[in-house]
Amino acid sequence: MKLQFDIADRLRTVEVTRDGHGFRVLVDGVPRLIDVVRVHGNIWSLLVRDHGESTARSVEAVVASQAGVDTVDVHIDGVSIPVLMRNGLGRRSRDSVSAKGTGPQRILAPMPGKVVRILVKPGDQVQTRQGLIVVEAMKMENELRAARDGRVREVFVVEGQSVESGTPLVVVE
Amino acid sequence: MKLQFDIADRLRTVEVTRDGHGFRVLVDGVPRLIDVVRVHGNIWSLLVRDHGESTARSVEAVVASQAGVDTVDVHIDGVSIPVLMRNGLGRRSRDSVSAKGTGPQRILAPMPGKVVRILVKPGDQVQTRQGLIVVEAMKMENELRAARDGRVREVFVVEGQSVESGTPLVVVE
Amino acid sequence: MKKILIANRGEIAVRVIRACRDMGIATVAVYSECDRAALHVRLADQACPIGPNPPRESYLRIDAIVAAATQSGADGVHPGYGFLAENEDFAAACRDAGLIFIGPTPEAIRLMGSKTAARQAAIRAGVPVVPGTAEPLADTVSDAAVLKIAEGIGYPLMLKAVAGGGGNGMRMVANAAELPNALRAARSEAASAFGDSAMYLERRIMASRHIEVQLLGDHHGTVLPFVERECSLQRRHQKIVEESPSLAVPSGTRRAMTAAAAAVAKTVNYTNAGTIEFLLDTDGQFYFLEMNTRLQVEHPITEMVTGVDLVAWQIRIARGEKLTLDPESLLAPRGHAVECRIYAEDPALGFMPSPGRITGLRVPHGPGVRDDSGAYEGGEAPIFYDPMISKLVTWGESRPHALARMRRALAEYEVRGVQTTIPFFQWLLHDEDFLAGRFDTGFIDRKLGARNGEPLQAATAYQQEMAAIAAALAQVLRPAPAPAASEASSRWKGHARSEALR
Amino acid sequence: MKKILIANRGEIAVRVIRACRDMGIATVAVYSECDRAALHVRLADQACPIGPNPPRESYLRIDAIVAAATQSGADGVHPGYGFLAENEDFAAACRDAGLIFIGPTPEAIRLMGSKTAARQAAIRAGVPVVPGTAEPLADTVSDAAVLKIAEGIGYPLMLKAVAGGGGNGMRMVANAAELPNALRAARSEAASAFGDSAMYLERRIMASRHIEVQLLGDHHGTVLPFVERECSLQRRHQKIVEESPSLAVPSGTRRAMTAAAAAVAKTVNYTNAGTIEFLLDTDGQFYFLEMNTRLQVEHPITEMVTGVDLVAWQIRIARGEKLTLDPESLLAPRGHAVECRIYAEDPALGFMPSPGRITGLRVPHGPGVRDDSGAYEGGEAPIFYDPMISKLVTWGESRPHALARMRRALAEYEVRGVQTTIPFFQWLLHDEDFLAGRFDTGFIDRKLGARNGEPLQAATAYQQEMAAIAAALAQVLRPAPAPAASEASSRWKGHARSEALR
Repeated sequence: MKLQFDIADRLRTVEVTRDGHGFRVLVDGVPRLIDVVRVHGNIWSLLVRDHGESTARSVEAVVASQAGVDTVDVHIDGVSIPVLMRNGLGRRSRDSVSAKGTGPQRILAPMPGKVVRILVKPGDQVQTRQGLIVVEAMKMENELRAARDGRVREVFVVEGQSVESGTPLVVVE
Repeated sequence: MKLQFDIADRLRTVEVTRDGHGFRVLVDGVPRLIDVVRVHGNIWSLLVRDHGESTARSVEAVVASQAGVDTVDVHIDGVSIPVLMRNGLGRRSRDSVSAKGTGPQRILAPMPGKVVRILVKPGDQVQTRQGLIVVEAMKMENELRAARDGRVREVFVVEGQSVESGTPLVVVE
Repeated sequence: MKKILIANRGEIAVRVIRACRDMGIATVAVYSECDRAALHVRLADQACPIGPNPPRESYLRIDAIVAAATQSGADGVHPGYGFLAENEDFAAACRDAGLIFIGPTPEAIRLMGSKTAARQAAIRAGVPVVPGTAEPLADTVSDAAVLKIAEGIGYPLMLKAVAGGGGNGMRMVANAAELPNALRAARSEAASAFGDSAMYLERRIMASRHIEVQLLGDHHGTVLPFVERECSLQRRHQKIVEESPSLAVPSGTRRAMTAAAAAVAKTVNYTNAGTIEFLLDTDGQFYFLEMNTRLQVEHPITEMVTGVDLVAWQIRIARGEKLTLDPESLLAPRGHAVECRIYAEDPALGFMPSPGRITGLRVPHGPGVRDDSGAYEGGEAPIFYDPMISKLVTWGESRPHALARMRRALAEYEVRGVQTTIPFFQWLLHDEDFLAGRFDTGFIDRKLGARNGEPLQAATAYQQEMAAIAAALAQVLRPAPAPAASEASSRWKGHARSEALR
Repeated sequence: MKKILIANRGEIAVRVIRACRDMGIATVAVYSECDRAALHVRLADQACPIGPNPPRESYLRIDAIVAAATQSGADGVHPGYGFLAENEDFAAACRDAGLIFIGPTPEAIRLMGSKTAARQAAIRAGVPVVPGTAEPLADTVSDAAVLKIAEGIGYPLMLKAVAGGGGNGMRMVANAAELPNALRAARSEAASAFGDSAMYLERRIMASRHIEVQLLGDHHGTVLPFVERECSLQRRHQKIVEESPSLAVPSGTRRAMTAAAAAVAKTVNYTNAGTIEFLLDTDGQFYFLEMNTRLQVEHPITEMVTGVDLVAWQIRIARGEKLTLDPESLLAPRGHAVECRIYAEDPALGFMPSPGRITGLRVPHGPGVRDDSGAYEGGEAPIFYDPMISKLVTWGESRPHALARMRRALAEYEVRGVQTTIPFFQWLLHDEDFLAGRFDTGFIDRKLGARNGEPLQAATAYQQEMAAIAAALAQVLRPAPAPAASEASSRWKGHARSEALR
């Protein structure tokens, strides 16, 4: 079986074939022998042997998927690694991290909370790291800032409004 | 809704009616108000108010059921309480604890293991607490004994045989 | 005392319940709507609802909590930290209702809770203080007036809520231009957190350390100080790593500082647990900063190096017992302890709160590890309260040993469903300056600033390849049509299949 | 040492991995088939399969384990306890393969591993011993010959495996009639557990306590004893509760006993960790019983009262470091520690092993609690090995404090899917004689015998009613057609429904 993933903006091709007690896996052509067992829930234990190695490395991976989302979060050694499945039909997660890049910046609420102050209005010129809006959650005020210079195109919320995680707040172009 | 259970060989009738934010529950006619919420999996949190009480007692209960078994094990304060549902269609669990009573004693393997020695043969007269069979599991030899005086009717296993939990070993009548 | 109501939630409510259990005392939990299934509610003997989720409608409601205590037949009330712990009206309401408030008197709370009055007490005790405003600045004082006072003190300065604590309602102000915005934000935070927006100003001592001294005072005139805690590691004025003892406190300074702390407390006839915070400058001079008239979040590190159960002693003191601890042993730490406050915050998004459901949890164990937490699998990190998931504490024979165990424990810790600050601590615990003890209160913000948003924790190439392999094998072995639907059943299938393949 | 292979499984393998992590040393786990997903395999850096489930085909296979160590590039081997820990051939095989065996020399293992040779060493060191056989009795010695020797020693007597430990291959024999059966059973157990069925006989000292002294010896001639452990609480000669210090050991006896232990060890140039077991009679006289040439199961209680990491020191000694611990502090316990060995056994069925899958697990936390365990949710308590689930250890300022914390921790512990000995400990921790420290090695068996099979833990009427209510509400709120099928989905449904009803 051949699968394709995007990890850290790089395409990875994984080929899986059964091999005796485990699997032979090629990642971008590099072969490894994997003994895999499901520990419990979405926790997997991999014993990984590189070509020529006699002793396997022990890797525990949590593969957390969400219905309708093509990105699975794989936790390894406490590091969370988003893996996007190519050809998936669901939506990508982590849309809120759209701060980088060159298109318009959509500022989304990163957590549920209350809008306590709006610092800009449509048409304002803003500079990199300028505060746009303040959202209060968990007793703390969190100021959301512009990632780049630009002009405020739209403000979707009003002060005092409660917002869910992912609610669009401001667009800067 | 009206339900009947056997707990510690006593019939319990439980009537459940919704009541505002929680339930009104009668156990053998004694009324209580219960606020219930499922914590996770089969862990439930009950807040229990007896008639006239202003403050609820907090009771955490684990209700562990098995497919096809009419007995659920309820854990409360670390005590495991088998609750048999009347009118259920499945089998009762804990058959192995059939030592008490007056019928024939069916000695079942209480755990998976290996039969290392059979100490009786069909027809033998045995006395209370006399050893019948020795099963080895977890590095320990465990001697299963007769609960009452009787005569060995049948021996189902041979020495060296591996047995699963619940395998009938000996019947004493 | 036979029954104690805990006027708090989360890990500290659990901590107090455990101390009560150790002492054979019954417990009553209180809870807001979203805390109905919380661990503190389930571990307590009894539980009372006290209102909706916003703190002001539940955990800050003095009337509801006192009523719950009275109705449940409690004879004592433990306030934990935060919420009403430093509210004199609450302490007085308990007293008026015939309940023992497990903490200082309302009078001591009022006196030491006012930063300006506390400064006066320190001055009376002969303890040096940081230059600052003598009187609180109410909400009504204009920006212009505050700016004028600030000029007299000099920049940079600290803006602090009179009723404050825990970094809320606190701002560093570098120059006059920043003052108005900072003042507004701090007042708003203080009003929301403490119901009191009064402020005061204080000169900022640069490159200083934040060192604090735990105290216990009984009702028989004894006040005992404990070996200091090092609390300089703060992010935006919020402590995130604490340790005891401090590398920056030689034994002479320890003697002087703990004696000064006890002297301040004695000046006001202080009883029960309290903590005196000091700034320590690079010359080894210390300044009284403020007193916290309650149990501190970071109290476990003191417990680890002295063996004293501070919560148990709070209760013993409240019921009139004499302090029978050996004063010398409290100043002679055994080994070293460190605490990391693990929050539901995403270090990759500027420590933005990351509330949500905890779908998986593996807590570290083994020698020298203590985890104080109210989190559980299936539970929520709610948006209404402090986003703390756990206080992870390790003890070691030496500081390097304690830090090594912290690294080990963090590697075993797994929280799924929400982002946490664990990656931040893993990064910090490899920082050479931190390991060498070279830091001050600005350390974390400077270090994070210097990273310029670069992720704290980038997956290595090997980890990325392993992630690809794990994702692929999980798909091969578990072609679940609806991933959220049938965890239990597919688990066994997956297990059986992988077994069959072996 | 850069990489250590742990020749063991379960909690002790996890314990050793944690010590290695604290020291920055890489780890290699070994595993039998059923342990493929075990915690020790997942926590280690590398892992090697060593064979099928029966110990003789995996954890007792010297060749397979030495090969695994060599192939993985390990330079040290830690044997844990049990399995090959006291096997001189294994220690020698490691040495021959150029691996550092983290334990005593093969010579010391042979000498002290033979109960009869160990007795001679004790006699040479001037330490009193219990009367018994001078030479081991091989499998070939007839029942009649053994009966004759037994008559010379007198009944009641103890039958013990020469290679034994941990209660395996040990039997109390009250009279001559019981001897043949007991001999057969003990030989069979010993053969299966240690591969050696040789026995010896010893007079049984009545109403005695089992007290042991932990030792560390370095390669520079230093042997240091630690404050004693009280190990009298045994069921069928298997320790189940240990504490340190012992109530029965006054400071004079502690001096004499620890000095005697060190003297025995020095006689044989003992290195690394070891333990000398003594019987203490009601007159305060102690007798050398045997030496365990390995880390003990109950080592954590010594760690809790002295602050010393014994496993870390085993490794440091093995790599040639000098013992730099303060001898006096090792004999001056700080507070009190107690350990309960939680087994997958059903106390209601005469402590019958209760293997199976652990479907739910809640581990206690909080001040003074340490849980050393290899168990996890979804894991198995396998039938092939020791059925231990956890070593639960608590520490307190005093014995009552430590015991109170143990009660609290046991109440928080929840193991679902298998029966455990937790109810037994809950019963024991309310026994007046135990609480007063009035016990000897026969205490548990007598107490249990006196109960005559009455259940240790009967649900109260209130608990039964609550069980009825919980069962009813679970049915009302979760009408799951196939209970095992859809835990995840029905969870949310159940939650949503109960929320809607509130």
